[in-house]
Formats: sequence, structure tokens, C-alpha cells
Amino acid sequence: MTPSGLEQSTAFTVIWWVVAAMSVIAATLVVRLKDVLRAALALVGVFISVVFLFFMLNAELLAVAQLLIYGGAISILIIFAVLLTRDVHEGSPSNALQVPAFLLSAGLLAVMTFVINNTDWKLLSAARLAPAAQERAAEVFANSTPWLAGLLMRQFVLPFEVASVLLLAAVIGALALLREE
Amino acid sequence: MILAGNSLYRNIYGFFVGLLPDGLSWLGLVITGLILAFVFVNALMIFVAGVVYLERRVLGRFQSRLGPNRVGPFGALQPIADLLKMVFKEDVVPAAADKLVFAAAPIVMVVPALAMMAVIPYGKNTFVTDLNVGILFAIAITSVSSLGIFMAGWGSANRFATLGAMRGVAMLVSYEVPMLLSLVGVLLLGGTLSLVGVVDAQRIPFILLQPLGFLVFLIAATAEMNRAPFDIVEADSEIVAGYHTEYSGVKWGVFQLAEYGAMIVSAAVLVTVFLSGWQNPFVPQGWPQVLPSQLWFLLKVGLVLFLLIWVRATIPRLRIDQIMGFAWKILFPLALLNLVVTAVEVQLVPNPNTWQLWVLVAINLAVAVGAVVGFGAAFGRRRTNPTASVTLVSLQAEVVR
Amino acid sequence: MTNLQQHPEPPAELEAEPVVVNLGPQHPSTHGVFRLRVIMDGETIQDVEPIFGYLHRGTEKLAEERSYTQVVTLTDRLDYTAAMSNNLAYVLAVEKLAGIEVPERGMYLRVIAAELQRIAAHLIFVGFSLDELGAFHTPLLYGFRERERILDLFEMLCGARITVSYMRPGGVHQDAPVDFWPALDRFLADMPHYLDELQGLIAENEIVVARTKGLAVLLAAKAINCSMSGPVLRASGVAWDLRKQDPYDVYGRMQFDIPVGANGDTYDRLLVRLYEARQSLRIVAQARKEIPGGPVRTQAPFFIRPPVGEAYGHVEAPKGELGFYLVSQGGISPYRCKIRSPSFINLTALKEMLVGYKVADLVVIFGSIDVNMGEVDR
Amino acid sequence: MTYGAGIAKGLMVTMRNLFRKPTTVQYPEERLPQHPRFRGEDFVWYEERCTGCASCAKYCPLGIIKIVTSPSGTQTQEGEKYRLEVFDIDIARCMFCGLCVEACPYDALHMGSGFERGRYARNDLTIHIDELKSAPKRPSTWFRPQLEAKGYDPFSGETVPWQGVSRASKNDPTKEEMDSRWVERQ
Repeated sequence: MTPSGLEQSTAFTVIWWVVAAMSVIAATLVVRLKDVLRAALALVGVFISVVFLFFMLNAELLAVAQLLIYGGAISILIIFAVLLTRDVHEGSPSNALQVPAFLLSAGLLAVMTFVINNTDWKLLSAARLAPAAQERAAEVFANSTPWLAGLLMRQFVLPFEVASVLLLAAVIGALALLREE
Repeated sequence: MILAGNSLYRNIYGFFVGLLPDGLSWLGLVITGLILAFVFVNALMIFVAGVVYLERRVLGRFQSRLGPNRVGPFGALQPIADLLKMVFKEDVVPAAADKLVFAAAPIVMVVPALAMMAVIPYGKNTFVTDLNVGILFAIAITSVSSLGIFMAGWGSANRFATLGAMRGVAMLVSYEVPMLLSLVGVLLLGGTLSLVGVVDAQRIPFILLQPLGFLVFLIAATAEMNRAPFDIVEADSEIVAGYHTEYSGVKWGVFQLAEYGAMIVSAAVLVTVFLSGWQNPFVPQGWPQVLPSQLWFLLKVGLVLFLLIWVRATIPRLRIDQIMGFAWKILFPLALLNLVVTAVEVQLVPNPNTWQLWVLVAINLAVAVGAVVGFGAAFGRRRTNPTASVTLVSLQAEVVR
Repeated sequence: MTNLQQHPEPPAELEAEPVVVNLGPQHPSTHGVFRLRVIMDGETIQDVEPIFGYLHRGTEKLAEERSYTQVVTLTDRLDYTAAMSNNLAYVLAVEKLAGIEVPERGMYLRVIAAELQRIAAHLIFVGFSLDELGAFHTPLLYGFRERERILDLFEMLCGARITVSYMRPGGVHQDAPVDFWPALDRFLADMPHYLDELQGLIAENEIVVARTKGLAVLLAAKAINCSMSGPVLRASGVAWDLRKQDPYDVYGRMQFDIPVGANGDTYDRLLVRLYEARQSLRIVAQARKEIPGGPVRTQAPFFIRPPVGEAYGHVEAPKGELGFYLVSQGGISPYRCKIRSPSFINLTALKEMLVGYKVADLVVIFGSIDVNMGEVDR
Repeated sequence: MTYGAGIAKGLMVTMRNLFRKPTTVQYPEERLPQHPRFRGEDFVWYEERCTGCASCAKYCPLGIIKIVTSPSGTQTQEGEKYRLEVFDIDIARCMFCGLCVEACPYDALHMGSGFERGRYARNDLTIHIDELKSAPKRPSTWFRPQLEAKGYDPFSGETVPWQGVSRASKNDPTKEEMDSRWVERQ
């Protein structure tokens, strides 16, 4: 879809900020909750709110992939890992490295903010693109799925397949390790 | 995205935007969303009530019973009576339960069914939004229900519930794989991921072109909605009621809403993808139609639901290891085979004319029958003749003493 | 789960903690109030401990307080799905103890009643087995529908459907009414079709076969060592049937075969019972053809005083050998009454059959033994 | 044969049953036909035939029949018949085995043919003598071959007077005959 002005509307912005805040709150809960299971569920909450963010950014394929892989499979994987924990309810005590960890993540946040602010983003609205290129970009963003498919299956098919072979090898390796004599 | 095409959302939005002053167009957006959400939540409730009634009646007739027939004409108000009972029941929460998780589980369960309703085309131009990855979205959102099952099972602090949750999570994650793979053939044929587009792409229902894909999807979808013979999650004869053993009252009702909602919505996806959705199967598009397309859609969904009820009335449950083995050893290769065959066909005949189409139908049907028979011969036990395992022995009556 | 389980110290090496699950006494598939304490690793059963006695009503002790005829009413309640067989086993013991002769017609009526009861009990078994396999009550309701016809016949015979109290020492209390015989003929004509239908529903169903074939194989030697009897023993390949080995009443004159299983697995236990029901139909048809006229009961006094001594009467009940051991000291009630209930004895092999299987198989295997808690706890 | 044929066979069986007439009987509106021998809850007792011998009470395995008699002279048949003051059957514990009926030497006690004597309180389940007296006389034919020989059906609504329930081959004596027999014995 060509930008319909919807993205600029107040409601859209408000919803965007609400979802963003939700994801930040959920992420904080992941760190702060003592109950490991609840922390895992909060992590799933982060995944899901990222899905919404992707949707609002017109990246449907990414959103659905996020939902399918993170919302479904990875969350289950994490929960199974939680089940192996001996003490679920008090399994995540606050530890002595709280202050250094906070400083480190604050530093990371600062760096990322700096990088994001100083990158030369090729924005659609910016006039830096030639009109023809801007039209093509709008076309890509309106329906990004076929473009992504083309990229993955035509242009970068070799790395894509190499990655899948790597994953297959990893799966077989894991099975071989687990298999009892 | 949500305003694309001739969708319900766009039409209603357009109506409100016309009413409201320019600066408040965002209010139209919000109002439209709220209206549609209200309508769809209630529509799901009504349809679930209808399906519950239908299932109880039809199951009853399958079992030589009458089914509910006391409340209202032919017992049609039975779901309302059930609802009243559930509302007035005591809501018991186990003392050892994780209260928050316990309470949140039914809500998480009901989300997928509702979210899936947004992308399904119910008739010609009757859809909320034409999501261009609609099929993927429909599959992806069902995986959230496994999370709900897990939360319910774990939060109850009950052994049976935990067992059911474990079974459910393992099964649901496994069956997503063949379910997705079986749809890839359809994507190749239709060339679109949109559920609206896939209906338009069906000159003939894809069940004819994709019989194997249909079979795999039907089985995997049955497993995804925890219906017989894959109802190990709440196997009543083994683990009492599985993950919702400890639930009562409205929470239990929400679980039922979620299950039957998922059943209806999955059937709707099946109809959309394989049974040409809202199209009239006898009169091609463009010809004068007698029945509205929405009615055709309902009829087809009803047919699929009847099939599911019929299967539930007949077939016993599989064991967990058999179910997992079935998913990975049989359904997964079958779906892959279907994908390969379809891919070759699409490469060879990119735009089939009518007779080429029917040749493809014949080839695919043959492949499907061959694959099922072949896999049956390879993996199934030898067909058992009951007389072979029991012999009749004639003994002369004798007095031992 | 961790806060439910009290482990004093964590195990030394990292391994999955076994989970203890109490199946029952209130559980949908324990056939009454039976409790199985199951120790599981994941879904696999490591150990089981059957706990019963929840339905203990002191039948044996109560029998010492009742006159010989009154005890008949107690036997109805042992295996409440097979009251006729229980009656028969008891009156046989009393007749042996007191030396009471039974008229021919009475014996034939008893055979007809007992065989009808066997069909009814097997229909219930097949229905519940399929229910435990997960079929949504359909075979169960079909089984009950057809059992209803048998109960109608019982109502004609003795005015009751479940707790029949039909037999008395010396015969049966009352001859069959005239409208019983046409009804029996209709039943004999219809029943084979019903059995065919039931068999078509289950016997070749791939899921039933996959669930039951090769499951919990009970070898013949093991079954004999555990003193099993009835269809469970026959499914293991032993052609042992008291109706042949120690023919009571007029079974010696009946022509019938004994279905014997080839593998001793759950599937055989299921099928043997279906085939036995057909053989029972054969017996009923023969008895109906051969039944002579005459009295149905030797007029024994209500308060029988058998001579001092002891007697053991046993029958091939639907679930196995049901025996009554009675000791008389000359009084009007037995000095001691011991019941050898097949359900209880057949539970002996339960642990061997269960260990190593999954929870889903547990209910199926337990169901395939076909126990009835009324009989186990007595 | 192909894999799945067994399941298809099962599906056909259930499909056939879908179009069969359902077995369910809608109880309060329609009822199953019952055999005259049916052993029902409400006992039928003929006061005229009862001598108060209490055989039924003795034969009852549970001892739930309570009979209190007095050798009162007010009765015509003094010495042959006691006056019954109490005849209580506690059907809350009754198992309807029918031994009391089998025991009755005078064919005075019969099984009833009803089955709708549910009550809210346990105490209401005892059948007292007044209820026994006033109840409609629709005896079950259980252990009463004489009723069966007549082709009598309690479910037809027909009642049987006390003269008609005897097992004796000849007709019962009338009240006058019995009185005169008593007088003659004096």
C-alpha cells in the first residue's frame, strides 16, 4: 500500500507508543521477576509486542515470522528450559552484579541510540532519493513479502541454502549427542 | 495494510470519515476498530454456541441418542442455559495454583481464534483486512494457543493438568510443521499468501489439485484444534480433563469458547484454502448467482465441521508417541512429496488451460492415492485379520473330578 | 510441581525426578473406586501400586448372618454387571453343600440366564474398552443399547434388570413367562447383526489395532502362575473354560467352542470377548431348543439346614472363575463364606503388565483385565 | 487392502446409525413398556388376606419390615388372625429382592409395579400401614403365577380385589362363610 496518511495519524502514533511501552515494560519484567516461569512469559510478551511493532511498520512477513518462530517455537523452548529449573518460584534471585550489569546495559543503550541517530537512513519521505527510486521504494514497502522472497530465493539463494544445511547439521549433531547407546 | 482492498474495515472507515470533521479522522479509525472487534467477538460467541449445539445433537444421533432437546425449540437454547450455568458456578482456584498464570491462561487461549477471524474472507468482499501474508498469519497465531495450554496446565499445579499441557505443547509444535508445509503447494499454485487472493486463484477448488495437501492439512489442523483422534491434551479417560482439569465456571467456559472457536476458524481456513472459499462450486464466478457467497462459505464450513464431528464420534484416540511419530514420519514426508510434485508441475505448466488442469488433477490424485497406500504399506502394520489372532478351540466337555 | 513434591535432598546426579500420580479413587477410567499409585518418568510408568478396599461392604461376613437363601441377594451386588453368574455360582455351592437336586428345566433356565448375562457383561466390557481407547462413547452406547435388550429379557424372567436374585438353591424361583420365548427368539435373530456391527466398528480399525496390538503381552505361563482365569487367560492361549473342564448344570450337553487368543495382548483380550459373546448366543439357542418341560425348582425349605461340611461351587463367570466356598455347621446360615472373585485374582498380573508402558496405555491395559470393583473389594 | 479401510468401515457404521431411529426414550412423556413381572417400589398389601404372621419380616434379608400386632378380640377371626397395628416397609433400604413376597403364605403381600416413589426426605421413604391400605391395588405378577395365568397386566391400570389374588385352586370363602366356620368351630 502506498502510504495512505495512516502512518501520520495521531491514533497510529499513540498505538505505536503504547505497544512500544508495553514491550519495554515486559522486557523490564523479564529481568526483574523472581518467578522464572513468569519471567519467561514476560519474554513471550516482549516477542508478541515486537510482532505488533513489525505489523505497524508494514513488515508483515517479518511480523508473521516473528510470531511463528519466537511466539510459538522459541517461547515453548524457553518454557521447557524453565521446567528443568529446580526452583521455579524463587529461581531468579537478584545477584551482586546488579550495578555493573545496569551500567553495562546503560552504556549499550547509549551506543545504540548514538548509532541510530547518526546513521544515514534512506527514508522515503526524505527528498534525497531520485523520484524514480522513491517510487520503486514505495512499491517495495507496500508489499514487501514478494521482494523479500525474491531476495532470499534468487539473489542470496546460496547463503540461504548454506545456512539451512548448517542448521540441519546442527539438528543431526544434537540428535547424535542425545541418542543413548 | 488494513485499508487495502474493498474490505469491511475500509468501507466502515470510509463511512465514519465522511461523518467526522477532517481533524478527527483518526477517531474513525478507532471507532471502526472497536465496532469490528465487538461484532466479531460476538459473532464468534454465537457461532460457538451454534456449533456446540450442533455437535451435541449430531453426536447424539450418531450414538443413537437424541442430544439436548429440552431448552427451547429442539433444545436450541441449550447453549444459553449452559452459559447461565457457567456464569453462576463457583470459580474454584486451587490453593497451590499460580493465580496470575491460572487466570491469564483462558485469555491467551482465546486470542488466536479471534485474531484469525480478521483475515478470513467470509464472502465476496466480506473480510476485515486483506493481509498479504494471511495464510502464514493464520498458522502462526495458532501457535499461541499452545502457550495458553501450557499456562493452564502449569498454573493449575495439578499432575493431570501438567501432563496434558506437556502433551499438548509437544503435539502442537510438531503439527505446525506439516501444516505449514502442506500449504506451500497451495502457495505455489495460487501465487499468493493472502487468504483473499487464494480464493480468487481457485478456478477449481484446490482440493482437486492438492488432494494430498488437503489430507495433510486436515489431519494437522485436527491435531492443532485438539480434536479426536488427537485429543490427547484433554484425554478424559486418561488424564481426567487434561490442562483444564482444575478450571470451573466462566474460565472453563472461555476454554470451551477458545476450543470451539479455533475449530470453526480452522475449518474456515481449510475451506478458504482448499474448498474455494466463498465461491459457488457449481456455478463459476461471473455467472448469475442465486445464493449469496457468504451462504456458500457457511455451508462449506458446516460440511467440514460435520466431518470433524463424524470422526469424533467414530475414532479412538492415538497415543502420544504414535501421534508424534505420525507427524514426523508420515505427515511430514507426505507434505514434502506434495510440495515437490506441485513445484515440478508449476514449473512445467505455469499457466494451465482447462484440459491441462484436469490432467494435473488426475496426476495429483494418483500421487495422493499412491503415497497413502505406499506409506500405509511401509509404516502400517500388516492388516490384521481378526480371525487370525483368535482361534476357536473345540473341547470335549469332561469331568475333572 | 516442585512445591508439591517434598524431596528432602536433591538427587546426586541430574536426572528427571519421578512423578507420583494418584489415579483414582475418583478417576474416569478406574471402573469404580480403585486407586493406582503410579510412579512415572515423564509419561512412562516405572512402578504401580494398586490400592483398593474403597468399596468393601463385608459381603463374606454379611453372608454369615443371613440364611442360605437370603445370601442370594448379596451375590447380586458382587459383580453388578453379571448378577446372574454370581447367583449361579452361589446356588451351585449351596446345592453341593445341602445335596439339593435341580430339575432339568431349572438347569436350562439357569444356563440361558447365565449366558445372556455373559453377553451383557462382554458388551459392557467392549464399550468401556473403546471408551478408554478414546472413542467418544459411541461403542459404549451401542453396547448399552444392545445390552438393554438382554436386560428386558431379565425383566421378563424375574422382574428386575440388574439385581436379579433369580436363582435359588434348587433351581430358579419362577418359570419364564410365556412371552419370554418369542422375545428370546427375536433377540437371538437380531444379536448377530449387532455383534457384526460392533466388530466392524472396532476390530479392524487401524487406530484400535495400533493402540492394542502387542500391548501388555501376558504369556500363558505367567498367566497360569498368576492364577488368572477367564477371558484374560484364554487370550493368552490357554483353552481353559470351566464350562468344559468342570461342566455344571447342563453345560456338558452344549456344543460350543472356546475362543483362544494367539498372542495374549490387549487386542486378543478385546476380541476373545467378542467371540465369546457369539458362542454364548450359540449356547442360548441350543438351550432354547432343547429345554424340557416340568418344574423349575426343587421345593427346598426357605431356611435350609445343610449337614456339617464344606463345599466349593464355581462357575465360569464373564470375568473368570467365580467360586463360593461355604462351610456349614448345621445352622441356617453358612459358618464361613469365602468368595474367589475373578476380578481380584486377575489383578495379580497388573503390575507386570503395566510397567514400561505409557499413561495412555495404563487405562487400556487395566481395562482389558476387566475388573469390577464390587467384586474386588467384596 | 489399503490402510485406512478399517477406519472407513467404522465411519460407515456410525453413519448408518445416524439415520437410525434413536433409542432414547423421553421419560416423563413416553415410557418403555414394562413386563407385568416388574418388581416395583410401592408394595401392594391386602389387609383382608394378611394374618400378621410376619413371615415377610423374617424372610427379609435386611429386616426392614416392621410388624406390630395385637391378639385383639375385635376381629372376627380371633385366633386365626392378628390385628395389625404397624406394618412399615422401609423402602429406603429395600433392595426389591422379593423374598418377602415369596415368603407370604397367604398371598397377602405383592410387589408393586410403580417406580416413581422418590422423596426429598429419607424419612418419607417408609411406607406406613395407612399408605399400604389406601394404595391402589395393582400388584406385580412377580412370584404370583396365578395373576400371570389370568393375563393380568398392572400397567393397564386395572386393579385386583383381594379375592382375586389367591393361589388356591378353589374360590376364596366369602366373609360370611368364614364367620360361620369360626362359629362352628366354637
